[in-house]
Amino acid sequence: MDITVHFYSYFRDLTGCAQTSEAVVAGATIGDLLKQLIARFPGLGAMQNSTLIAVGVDYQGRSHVLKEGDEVSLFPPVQGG
Amino acid sequence: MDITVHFYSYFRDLTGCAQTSEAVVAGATIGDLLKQLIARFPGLGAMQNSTLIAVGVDYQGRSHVLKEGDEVSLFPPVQGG
Amino acid sequence: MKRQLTITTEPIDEAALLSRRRMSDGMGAVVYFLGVVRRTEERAPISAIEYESFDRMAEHQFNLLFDQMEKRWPVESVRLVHRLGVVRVNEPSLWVEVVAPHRGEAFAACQWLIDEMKRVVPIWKKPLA
Amino acid sequence: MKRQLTITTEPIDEAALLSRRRMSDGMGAVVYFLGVVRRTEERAPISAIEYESFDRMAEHQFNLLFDQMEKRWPVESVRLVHRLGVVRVNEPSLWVEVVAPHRGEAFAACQWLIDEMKRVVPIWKKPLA
Repeated sequence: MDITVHFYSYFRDLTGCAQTSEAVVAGATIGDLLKQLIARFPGLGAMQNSTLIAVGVDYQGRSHVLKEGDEVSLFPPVQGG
Repeated sequence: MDITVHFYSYFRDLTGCAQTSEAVVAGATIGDLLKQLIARFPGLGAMQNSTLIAVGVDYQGRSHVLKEGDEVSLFPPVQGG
Repeated sequence: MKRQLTITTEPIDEAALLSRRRMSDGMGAVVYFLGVVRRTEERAPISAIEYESFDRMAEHQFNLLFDQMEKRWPVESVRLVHRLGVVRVNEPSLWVEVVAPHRGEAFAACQWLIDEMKRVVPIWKKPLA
Repeated sequence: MKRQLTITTEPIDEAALLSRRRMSDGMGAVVYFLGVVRRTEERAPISAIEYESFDRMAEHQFNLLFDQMEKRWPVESVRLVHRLGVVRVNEPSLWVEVVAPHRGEAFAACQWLIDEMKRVVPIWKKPLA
């Protein structure tokens, strides 16, 4: 299934991309998706422990199982204020 | 020697007085003055543990030794804000 | 709890915000916080900070924080404005107001909200030289 | 540290105070507190509070607190206005502003100042029915 992926802040510079699509197998987790994305965009590798991940508008952990139509966002630690 | 004494807040109501003069012996402390004032204004007696006392514009404890010309102020706990 | 959230590229107009404050007569404390862009960011001089947000998620995360705030403190109203885009040195990027019956809870709720915002609300900054 | 202390029977004019704020470009945080007279004082409804002060001592004690504040936190400026006389319900009796480089120290200094004021500054209140 295809997952829409958005990048924010300097993750756009690391990937050269604001939005993309990534095909994952049924039952794939966010952790699996992240591995695939790092293989495709090696610049994300160094940041992987501090990367924040949301599905829709809610944070999700690495073990969260993805489903068809999910919109996933990846971004660095937030810095509002 | 004579000590000028000022009362603030409801201590004015307790004593019926805003300012008075009290004669004390040389070497008298604030504690001694307070005892004399309570004898003269019994309404102060119930408040004596929470009474705040200043000489001039600085707080002083009960053992502070008074000197000629001191202006002493007695008042209840403060409540600014 | 009344809540008013504004995420905007417009400058923060403190005077206008002040004039729109409403509080009931049981409220005794108002705490404001204003965050202002400083001349130095990580020791380097800057001229401005550019703020970017994941808008829909930022709104949602702010509302989750307001939900928690309402459960923890007897706050009557919270208003928060976060500016996006280029904010020059000496200009405010964040304005927060908390109205509560007593000062302890107003200070606690305001500080908690800002701390949590900096942990979960997807807004990022880029210093501009 | 710039300090401005006003103890006055005039109403507190927040908008005018705001318009006179000056801060250098190294400052990132402004914390304001506004204390407002509430409808109930010790469970009884009131219409106003009458504030009285031992003026010379109040000024001196505020200045001693400002001296300590300056030693403890890198505050650039503190402004404090305390109103005296009759202050009606829903009107402010106290306005405090602290400007500092970062929010942690601005919040800490502002809360400390108000706590200490309530402990040592000779101002008293009388609720009016």
